[in-house]
Amino acid sequence: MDVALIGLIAMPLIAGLLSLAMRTRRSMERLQCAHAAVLLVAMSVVVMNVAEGSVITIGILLRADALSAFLDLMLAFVGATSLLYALGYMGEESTRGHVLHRRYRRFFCLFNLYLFAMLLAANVDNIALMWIAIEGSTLSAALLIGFERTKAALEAGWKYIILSFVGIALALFGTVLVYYASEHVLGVSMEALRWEDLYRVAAELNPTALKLAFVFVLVGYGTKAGVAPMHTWLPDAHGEAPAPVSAMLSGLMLNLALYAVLRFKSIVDRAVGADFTEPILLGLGLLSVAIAAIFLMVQRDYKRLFAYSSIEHVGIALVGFGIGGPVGVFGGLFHMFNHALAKSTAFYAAGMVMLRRGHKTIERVTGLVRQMPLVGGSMLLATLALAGMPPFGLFVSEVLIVTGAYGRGQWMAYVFLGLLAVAFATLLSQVFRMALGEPMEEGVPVTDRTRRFTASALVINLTAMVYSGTHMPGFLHDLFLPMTRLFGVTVEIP
Amino acid sequence: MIESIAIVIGQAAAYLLVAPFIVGLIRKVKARLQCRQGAGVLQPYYDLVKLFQKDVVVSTNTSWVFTATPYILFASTLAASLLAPVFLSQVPFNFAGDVITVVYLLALGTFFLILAGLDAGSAFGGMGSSREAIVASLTEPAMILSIFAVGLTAGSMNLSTIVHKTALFQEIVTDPPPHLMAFVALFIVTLAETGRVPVDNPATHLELTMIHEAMVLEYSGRYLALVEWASALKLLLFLTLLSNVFAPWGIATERDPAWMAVGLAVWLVKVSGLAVAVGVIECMFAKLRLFRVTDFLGVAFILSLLALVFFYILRV
Amino acid sequence: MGGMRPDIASQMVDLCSALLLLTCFAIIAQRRLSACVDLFALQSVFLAGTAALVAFLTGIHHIYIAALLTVIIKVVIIPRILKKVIERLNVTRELVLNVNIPPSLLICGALVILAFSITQPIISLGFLLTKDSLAIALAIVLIGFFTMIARKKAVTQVVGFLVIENGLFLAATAAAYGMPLIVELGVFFDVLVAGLIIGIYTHRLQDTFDSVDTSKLTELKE
Amino acid sequence: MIETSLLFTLLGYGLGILLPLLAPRRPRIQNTLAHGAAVLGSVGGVQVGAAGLAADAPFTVSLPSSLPLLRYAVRLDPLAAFFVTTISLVGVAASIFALGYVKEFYGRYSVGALGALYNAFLLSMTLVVMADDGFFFVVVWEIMSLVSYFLVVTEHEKAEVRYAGFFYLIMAHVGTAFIIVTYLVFYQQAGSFSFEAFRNLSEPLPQALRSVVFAAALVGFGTKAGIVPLHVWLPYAHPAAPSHISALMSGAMIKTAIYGMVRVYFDFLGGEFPWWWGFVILTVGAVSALLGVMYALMEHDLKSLLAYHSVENIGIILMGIGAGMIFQSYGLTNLAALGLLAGLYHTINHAMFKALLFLGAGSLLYATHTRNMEEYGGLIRKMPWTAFFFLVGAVSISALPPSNGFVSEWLTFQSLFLSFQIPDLLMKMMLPIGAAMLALTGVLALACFAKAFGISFLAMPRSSHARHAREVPPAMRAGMAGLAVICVLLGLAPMLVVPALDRVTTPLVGESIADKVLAEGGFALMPMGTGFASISPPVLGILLVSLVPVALLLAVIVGGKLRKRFYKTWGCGINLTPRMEYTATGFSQPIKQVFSTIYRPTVKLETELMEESRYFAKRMMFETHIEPVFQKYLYDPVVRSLNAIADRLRVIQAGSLQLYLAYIFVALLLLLLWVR
Repeated sequence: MDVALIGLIAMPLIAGLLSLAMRTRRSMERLQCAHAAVLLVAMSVVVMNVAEGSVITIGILLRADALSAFLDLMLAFVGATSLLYALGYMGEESTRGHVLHRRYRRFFCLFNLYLFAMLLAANVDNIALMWIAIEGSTLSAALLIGFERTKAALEAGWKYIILSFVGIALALFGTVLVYYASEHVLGVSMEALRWEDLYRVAAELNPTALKLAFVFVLVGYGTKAGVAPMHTWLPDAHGEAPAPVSAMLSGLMLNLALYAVLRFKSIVDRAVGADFTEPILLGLGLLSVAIAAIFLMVQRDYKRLFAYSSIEHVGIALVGFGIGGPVGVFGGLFHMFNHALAKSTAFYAAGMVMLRRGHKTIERVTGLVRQMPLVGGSMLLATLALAGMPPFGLFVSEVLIVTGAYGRGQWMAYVFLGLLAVAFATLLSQVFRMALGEPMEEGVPVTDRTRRFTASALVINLTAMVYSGTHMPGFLHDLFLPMTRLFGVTVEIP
Repeated sequence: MIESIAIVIGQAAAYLLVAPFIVGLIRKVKARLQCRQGAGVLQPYYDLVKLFQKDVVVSTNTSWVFTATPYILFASTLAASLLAPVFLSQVPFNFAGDVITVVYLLALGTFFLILAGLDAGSAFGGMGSSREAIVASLTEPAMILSIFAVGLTAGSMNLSTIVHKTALFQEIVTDPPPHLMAFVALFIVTLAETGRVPVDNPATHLELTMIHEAMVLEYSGRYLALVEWASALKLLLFLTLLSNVFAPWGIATERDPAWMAVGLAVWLVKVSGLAVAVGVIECMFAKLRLFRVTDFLGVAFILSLLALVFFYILRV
Repeated sequence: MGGMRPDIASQMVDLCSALLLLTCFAIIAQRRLSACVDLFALQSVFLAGTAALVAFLTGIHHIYIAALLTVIIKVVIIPRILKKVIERLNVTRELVLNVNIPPSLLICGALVILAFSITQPIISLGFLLTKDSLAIALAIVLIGFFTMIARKKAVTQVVGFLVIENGLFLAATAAAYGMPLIVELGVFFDVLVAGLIIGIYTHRLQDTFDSVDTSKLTELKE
Repeated sequence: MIETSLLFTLLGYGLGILLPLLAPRRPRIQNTLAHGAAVLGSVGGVQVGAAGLAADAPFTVSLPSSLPLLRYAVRLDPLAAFFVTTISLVGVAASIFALGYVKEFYGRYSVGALGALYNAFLLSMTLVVMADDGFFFVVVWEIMSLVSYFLVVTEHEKAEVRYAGFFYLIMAHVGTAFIIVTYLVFYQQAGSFSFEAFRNLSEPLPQALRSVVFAAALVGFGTKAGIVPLHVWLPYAHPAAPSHISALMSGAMIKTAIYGMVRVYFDFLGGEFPWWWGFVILTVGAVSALLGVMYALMEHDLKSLLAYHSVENIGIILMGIGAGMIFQSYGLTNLAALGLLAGLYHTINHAMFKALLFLGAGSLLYATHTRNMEEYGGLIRKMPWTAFFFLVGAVSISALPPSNGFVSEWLTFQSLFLSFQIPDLLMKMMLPIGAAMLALTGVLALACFAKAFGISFLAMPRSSHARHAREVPPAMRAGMAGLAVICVLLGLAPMLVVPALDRVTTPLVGESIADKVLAEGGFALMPMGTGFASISPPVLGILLVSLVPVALLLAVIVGGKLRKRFYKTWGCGINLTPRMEYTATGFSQPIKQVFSTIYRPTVKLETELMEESRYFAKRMMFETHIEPVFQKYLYDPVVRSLNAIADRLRVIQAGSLQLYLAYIFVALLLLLLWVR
């Protein structure tokens, strides 16, 4: 199983370097498909093992407990489908001559490195190395966002770089503060940076230092998670990045950043008690939902639309963690998972529309269901899932979180429900306009070769969405118990 | 059982035979008040017979609804009148329906009459139907409330129970004011429902004013006869309600032939008196504009409401 | 303890970090772009000095490596890159300010006070030798951050960002006696790559917008 | 028994969902599979309902889910059984109808998807009324809304259909939010979402929370039921859907809301509430009934007209239930039972005749391809069967004796009149006023359906559509016939219906009143046996049927043999053309005049005179509208203000990097200060 974990993390790196050597599109497709397959296999081995209750540790560097495995699950699954999708998307771009083969190769190299950085961050057993890995992912993401060298793309990339570098810097300061506190218990050593040992001695760490550290970490990684008011880069980046990248950003990057925040939360809670972190998370969460709801209303660009919906959902998850308690924490985690699936699906569909119509203006898009049944349909379904409709998991998690909120105080629940309703209405009104009706422009249909990949990616995601919404798979179920215990609560699942 | 059947038949006969006479009486009274000789009170009977024997002209546009309506109208009106006591306070069909049933049975007739008015496809019929619809809809609430106000005093909504108890003063707790108001309200309703002045003018065929006549404009021969008879029946039914519900005294409370005969006579006197009153009113008032009718019926509604309120106020 | 009295040693460390802080103020007060870069280089020198001093006083040797790397990367390479950028992109040398200089200085003063007051409760944790460094580090981070807000040019934002980095480095080395070496290396690597990528981007920006005045980058908005 | 028929039902619907999607892409096959399966499923549903009504103890099944707090729990008590029966009966008829009706959609829309969604819709409705767990309820409820949304937007190339669907989904979702609040209040107390726990809470809810429950449930379920002023979506959504779907939505779906209210007020809260709850319900009911029918009168779109009548009838149902609640709060349990019984009776009646009427409207649409009444006319000769069934529906909904509508409205009248037993003077006076409003509603409904039937079916065809109409295929006729028969039976055989309903109300109110309501060996209804009032629908039926021959007899005796002559209608000397016929607009004109304060009609008249003489008009353009009061003054302002706010706040995302940095900086500083 160590092999599996190492393979899981190393595979993207290898694939990334290899992909620079790929001469033809076909060879690249072979490579990436193999890559995706390996990812899935390794991931399932890791997840299964962890689900049985074991914690995989390799040396002092790697450690996969339930939370990491949970991240691995999302990273590998969405990563794999987005690889498939990227093969289609970028392939189309290159056949249309928008992207030279050189850059086509570079794209996949960066794409895989990005995945590698994120997988590493999720499994490394060291707060500082995690920071380094996340910084690495930021760097590769920065290049991916500006990949299409349009003015807008460059601007988005620049803003992303500056904002997220600043954020990440603050996160490092927080990390240093934790180290500063921990080395007084564990001495100047590697141990002072390891989750394992931090959990062990958390209770003895200096509360004030941890509080300050948490603030820096929250603001820092929160910037990457797109938590309001640090969200401002997010719509630009998601809007301008190539669709596969947007999918990765929304589906994985945000969750990874949340993961980092959660890790620190679990330590800080042990030291100073949950009632320090929860109000902060709650406040920021509600703020994010509110801001997202408002901006969904005035949105004219469908990729930005989904970007804002990501902000909303990160907010919802934060509200869940802010509420705390079994219901809240479970709701938050479950929400992260389902959001990863739904949002990546939505961006896949959006990308296909982009390829077909060549623009991102909502007003000019209609009749998707008629014109491209699969794409239109999956966009509709994904949006309904994002809006919080059964039979999709986001509905369940939202109801759970509302239930928790009501426990915390009636009015919070009412406000939360109100915001959700507004977001629901605004998001759906925009997407229905696009999905239904008669198509008003023909656009350029994609080649069958492209469709093979994109369609399979869409179908796989959709199935996963419906499945996890109606019935939670056993291994996930087994992951959740230890995960929630990490936050000092135990959720009882029938 | 036989007895009951006999009584039912007798009651039906009474209604059917007296109805034309009432119409004739009203016409006579009007004529006299207009200083005319006027036709004899029996004229309506001759008219009916003549109409029954005449050929029927049916419009080619019409459907079976048009031909069925006269019979349905006649049947429903007669059925309704079987629920209201004439000479015997306890009618056999008492259990079969209360005042609401009466109202809705009449509504059934109105419904089909409206359809018939539309069926021929002439503008007159449509006009009549639409006006009939509005008038009918404005009268119902007043009617139900007013009878309810009276029904409360007798603790029942079944006409013959009301009549019976009132006649015998059984557990009756009556005060003049609500009774009077309800009476006036119901009287106004009567004028409206039976298409008398000032709501409608049975004597006119001027398309601007007519309501009921416009609806039945396409009818002829026996169909017309049935319709006319039914409307006469309706008028009589309302007058009977007015007389027997509000002042049932003299009506037979047991099945004793002599007494029933007396009851019949008393009833005849009462309804004739009311008929005269109707005739007088028809001469005193001019027909109202259609949209003034609302106010007129509004008065009826308010009165019945007040009757209700007073009933309770005087209880406390 | 190379035979030196702790209080003196700590005073020396404090002196160095204080100089770091002063250079921050100098950068804020500076109108000329190239001078800003020079000042950053100077600050990095002080930083390296502080690190070396800590390494010498505590005898934790890998901090020397950190100091060395600092000199190489932050004193030599990055300033040179920036200078090149400034030269080639013939950026107008006058800075464009969001906030004028006197208020900026006042704000920065406030930030320093804030930094001290926030860190005050946990200073006690710190090693006697470097007890004030944490506060100073925080102050530098905040001031760097403020610089990025107050200045419009892309290059100055980079400088601001690098100042933040310096603050972090100070915190890591002085306050916490340096992180494990591998971490240090990783951090340095990242900083380097970050510098490169920023360089690439400034190029592309220049090519497409023919200016690096970031206030022009306001196309993407609601 | 129940298990088997329940399994049968689920199997039927399940197959109905899967088969059409898996079947080859031939619409005919898909249609047969989908709606055939639906017929099976709904027949099973009827069995389930009947068995549930007959059963002595509630039937429960519960499967654990893998998600926290969620239990797939199902419970079939008499109340649920009653609604299952209602839904399934409509289901059977609509499915048979669909077998013919869906031919319209061949080639134009995906019949497979339509059929699958149709089955899903039926299934979700059945599960909604059977759910025994708050969470599960909300899930199926929301699925019901979603599926029906997709069915509504079947013809989504039409802009108005898209608007209707969107409006509907939003309203439905908002309603669901309120339902969630309702259940959350209970959850807080009970610590679980199971209805069992809701029913017997450890300690009863404090009054404040009970009021929250009341309000939330009223708004939440009221949105789905379409009570004024939450009804605005209904006249858009119901007509927009394919007609057999409209029949299901108006006939069955909005009844689930009634179910929800009864469940919450009588079952969960144990029927303990202050008098004003009942009064609010009663008032809401009366207002909905009156406004519903009034707006219906102004419609020329047959399906919108029927939709508004759903609002009206929901109002009537709520009047019965509201009266029941008032009695309940004064401890007059037997009267409470009567009111509830009246409401439920009207529920099933409305389900039947409204479904029948919508199917009739569907047939007209199928035959003429238009929904505009002004283009019908004379159809009684083209499509006699449809006409007859529609007439049955019209008579029933106008509550004319001896139809089922009459019986249930009569019971409602009684429960309102018997208010004189209430100790409180205000209520004594208010309920009869409610009765007056009910009377007004009834007659306006009569006028409306006289218009609907008369304009659509009688006189001359008003357009080529109507001229070329043909009778609809047998399957569609069969669907309508079934419902027509049920309507008549429900009217003539209350002695069968009342005891069944009594089984429903007894556990809710705690008193059985069947024997008190039925008299004369079941042939008469005499509420509370006090002889206050009584009717005997069967006798009335016999009376009417037997008096028609009497009339014939008289005619023959007096006039001898009937001699008919046919001639065209006299048109004042010129040939009568359809353009001279009275239109639907004209028919309802007086009513519009009389109630103009409510309609606020706007009239626009343009006359272009001839240049020769100003006494001759070249052309005249007349147009009149009635003001959509609720949208104009209630909904639009909300939307507008939200948009305005959003527009203001766009400056947040102004695009300036320094600004964005400043956000982070400020957030950081604030948090740092907060920590300190």
